[in-house]
Amino acid sequence: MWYVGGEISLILNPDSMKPIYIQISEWLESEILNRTIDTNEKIYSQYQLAEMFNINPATAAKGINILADEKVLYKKRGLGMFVAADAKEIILIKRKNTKLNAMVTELAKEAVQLNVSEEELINMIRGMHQKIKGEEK
Amino acid sequence: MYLAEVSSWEIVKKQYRYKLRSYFGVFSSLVVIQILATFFSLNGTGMSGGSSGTFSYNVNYYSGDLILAFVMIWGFITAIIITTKAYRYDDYSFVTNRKISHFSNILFLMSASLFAGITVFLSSHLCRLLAVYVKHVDGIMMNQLTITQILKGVSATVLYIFLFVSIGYFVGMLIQVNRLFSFLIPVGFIGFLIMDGLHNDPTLLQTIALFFGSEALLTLLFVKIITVSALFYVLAILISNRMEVRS
Amino acid sequence: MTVMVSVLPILIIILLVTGIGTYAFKSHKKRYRSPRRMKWVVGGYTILLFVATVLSYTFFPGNPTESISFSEEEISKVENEQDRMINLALNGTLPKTDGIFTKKKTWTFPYEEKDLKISDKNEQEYHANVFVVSKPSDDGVIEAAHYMGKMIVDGIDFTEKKNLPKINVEESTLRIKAPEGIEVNFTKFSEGFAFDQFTRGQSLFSRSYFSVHGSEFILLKVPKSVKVSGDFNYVNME
Amino acid sequence: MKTVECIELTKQYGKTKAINNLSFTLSENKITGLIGRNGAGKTTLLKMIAGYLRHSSGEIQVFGVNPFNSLKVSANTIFIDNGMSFSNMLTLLELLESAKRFYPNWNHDLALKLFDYFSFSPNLSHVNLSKGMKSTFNMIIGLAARCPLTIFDEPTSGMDAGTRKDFYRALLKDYIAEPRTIILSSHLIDEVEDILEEVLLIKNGEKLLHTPVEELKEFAIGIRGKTEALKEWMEKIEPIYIQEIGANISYAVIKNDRSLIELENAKAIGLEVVPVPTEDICTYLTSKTKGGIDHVFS
Repeated sequence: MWYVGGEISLILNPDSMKPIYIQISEWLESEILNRTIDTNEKIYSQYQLAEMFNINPATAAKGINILADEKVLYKKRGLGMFVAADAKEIILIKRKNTKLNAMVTELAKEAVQLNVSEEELINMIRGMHQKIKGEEK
Repeated sequence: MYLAEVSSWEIVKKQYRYKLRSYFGVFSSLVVIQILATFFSLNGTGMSGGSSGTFSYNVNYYSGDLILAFVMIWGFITAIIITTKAYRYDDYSFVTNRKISHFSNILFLMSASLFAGITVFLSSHLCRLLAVYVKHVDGIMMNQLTITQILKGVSATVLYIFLFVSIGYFVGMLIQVNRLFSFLIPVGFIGFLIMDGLHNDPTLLQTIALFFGSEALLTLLFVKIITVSALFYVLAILISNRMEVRS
Repeated sequence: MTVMVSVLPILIIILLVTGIGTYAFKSHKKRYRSPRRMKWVVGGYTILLFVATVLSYTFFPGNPTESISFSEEEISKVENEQDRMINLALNGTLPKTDGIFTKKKTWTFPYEEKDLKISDKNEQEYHANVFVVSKPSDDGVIEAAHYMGKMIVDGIDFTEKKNLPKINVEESTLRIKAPEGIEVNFTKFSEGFAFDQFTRGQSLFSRSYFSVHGSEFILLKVPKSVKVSGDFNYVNME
Repeated sequence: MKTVECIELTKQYGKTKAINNLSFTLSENKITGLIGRNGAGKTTLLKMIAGYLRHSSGEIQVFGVNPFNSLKVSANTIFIDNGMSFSNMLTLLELLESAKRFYPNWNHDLALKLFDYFSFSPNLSHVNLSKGMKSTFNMIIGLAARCPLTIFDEPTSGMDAGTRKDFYRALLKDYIAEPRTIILSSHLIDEVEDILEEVLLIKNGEKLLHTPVEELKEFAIGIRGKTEALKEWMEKIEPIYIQEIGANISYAVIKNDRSLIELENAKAIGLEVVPVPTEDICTYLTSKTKGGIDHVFS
């Protein structure tokens, strides 16, 4: 039996303009990238997600379906969704293509507005990149 | 999710059981009314006296009549009150529809009449006891009724109360359909009493009372009262069937 | 106006009950009253009523009466027969009294005088006819008898409650003294109209019981040669 | 399967139409939010669905039958609002037991646990409860009844913030445990948005929108910029909402159906394209005028 009030406090951002199902799929992607859920392991069901994030199960299902469409997840009949072998690669490529692209666009725009030169910008990126890599080690 | 299949009769029974508990206030008001009526009856409900030469006599009557009269009016008012919004809304918090609401009300009112009728008989005995041991009346005479006569009398009492209840239920529904009736009915009734008394002899009211009151056969009285009550209930159901809930 | 007067008590009761009823209900809806306490009140009251009824049937000091078994027809029959008999006697013939008048008391007085005066009983509030029969012989004895008819009021037979007159003879006067005044108080219990309805002859509107007030007379038998004066009627016995 | 179907449904009181020509379908086992301002006709609509009110014209079907006076609908529907009336002759616990007899799917265990969790004392009467406690108690009945059609009309009125949160979480959890058709009415969407699957937006008794809740988020976009530029760009576009927000700067909300080129053009003339929070979309869609309250003061 469940009890009331056991909600996991969320990484979902209620103020974000991103639809919740996108946020869910992104969260799942992070879980896969972090290896919280490994390759060929079963991913959360729509109901688990619904309870975890306090959202409608249909919304959670949409988030899962995005990943299924992108072949990050595959379906085992009657068992649910599992993480594909090349899930991480797919996610990384996608993120590079879309997320990073969008971020670079914003970055470049901001740089132009702030009168930051191309060289300066690249230096900033390089510096930050090395710093984060160093921290990870 | 599968849909629940319910039979009307099952729900009527459930509503009836629920009403026995939730309308319990009806019974406590009955107690108040009866105690009051018993108190009023303690001075006797009638008197007669006279003399013949050197002989004079006084007879003081004690009967359950006043208590029954009070309780009949109680039944009338109770039925009206049950038709008011506050009570109708109680039904609709759970499973019901208009017909079930009516039928469970009628069952409840029957039970209330039964309880009231029996207690009228019993309280007339309480009144007796009080008159003898508290008021110390003398020269006591009484009818010795057989068990059959008592059962017949209690049945008739219950029937009379039920008759008034059914009138009240009808009147209550009329008022619920249109507020104007709460003014029209009392005015009409008093007007009728006056006109009836002025022009007719015997009066129509008396004729109606005799229609029931002079019936010496319990079965016929039963048929008369149940027929008339059923008529009032059918009318009440008909006029309220299109009525909305909680509008 | 009489209509209004008769309707008034009904209206007062209606108002009273309405007032109390709606008060009890309103408070039921608005104010909080412990349901448990109300159940105790109703339950306790019901038990009290049962106990009272049982006591009323077991320890009640009353006399069961058959009073309500007099029907209108019976009462008027009794009254008519009494009247008929008195009228016959007033016209000079006294029929047999069996079942209609009962001889309650007799007196005998030795009497040798020639005249008898019956004292004027009209001074008293006593209305009993005096009938005189001349005996066929002079036996020197006055026989007096008091006859009483049934008195039924409100379905109660009072015949036995009535006192008897006193009769005596002094010198040549026969005195009839009215009985001592008596006042009888009764308390009559009944279950009510819903019960009376099924017992013989009592319906909702015949509740004012028909009554017969009970005639009385005094019969004097005097010796043949005695001359009687006063307020009386000579009769022949049948 | 359709649980509720309305076709050109109208409810008239005298000359005013509380519900006007409303057509929509609620399919089985979805949580639908009925959103509208006060007086939009939410309660009237819900009472018609619950079978309390008779419709004036059009058609309404619940579980395939006209709900008015229908026992089938009553037995399978629970309607929770703050007008629910219970006798004071029964204690709260007795009320739960009574409800148990009426609803075949009733989950008494759940009812008692919620009863404890919200610390109701079993011997109280309904009349003793504060407004918020009444709402909470009614909510317990609504959840435990587990009716195939569960209707909550402004269920959280009077509840404090914590209880509201608990309620929506309880609703969601019980819905996951036992999926059923739930209609939740509210004048605030942000409170319920996450747990809804669909939104039915009504205004003056008419349907504005009936979409999955995700699409509502993308329903509209905001355009901000110099008033003149905005006016020029908006020449052929009907705004949902428009407001001057400062000297010579305006903000407009429009339907999100512009082509990418049009939006690029807008950016080119110095207009900003911004997303609009769902709550605001609802507010703008349901407001009486296109200018909002500011219109009154201008």
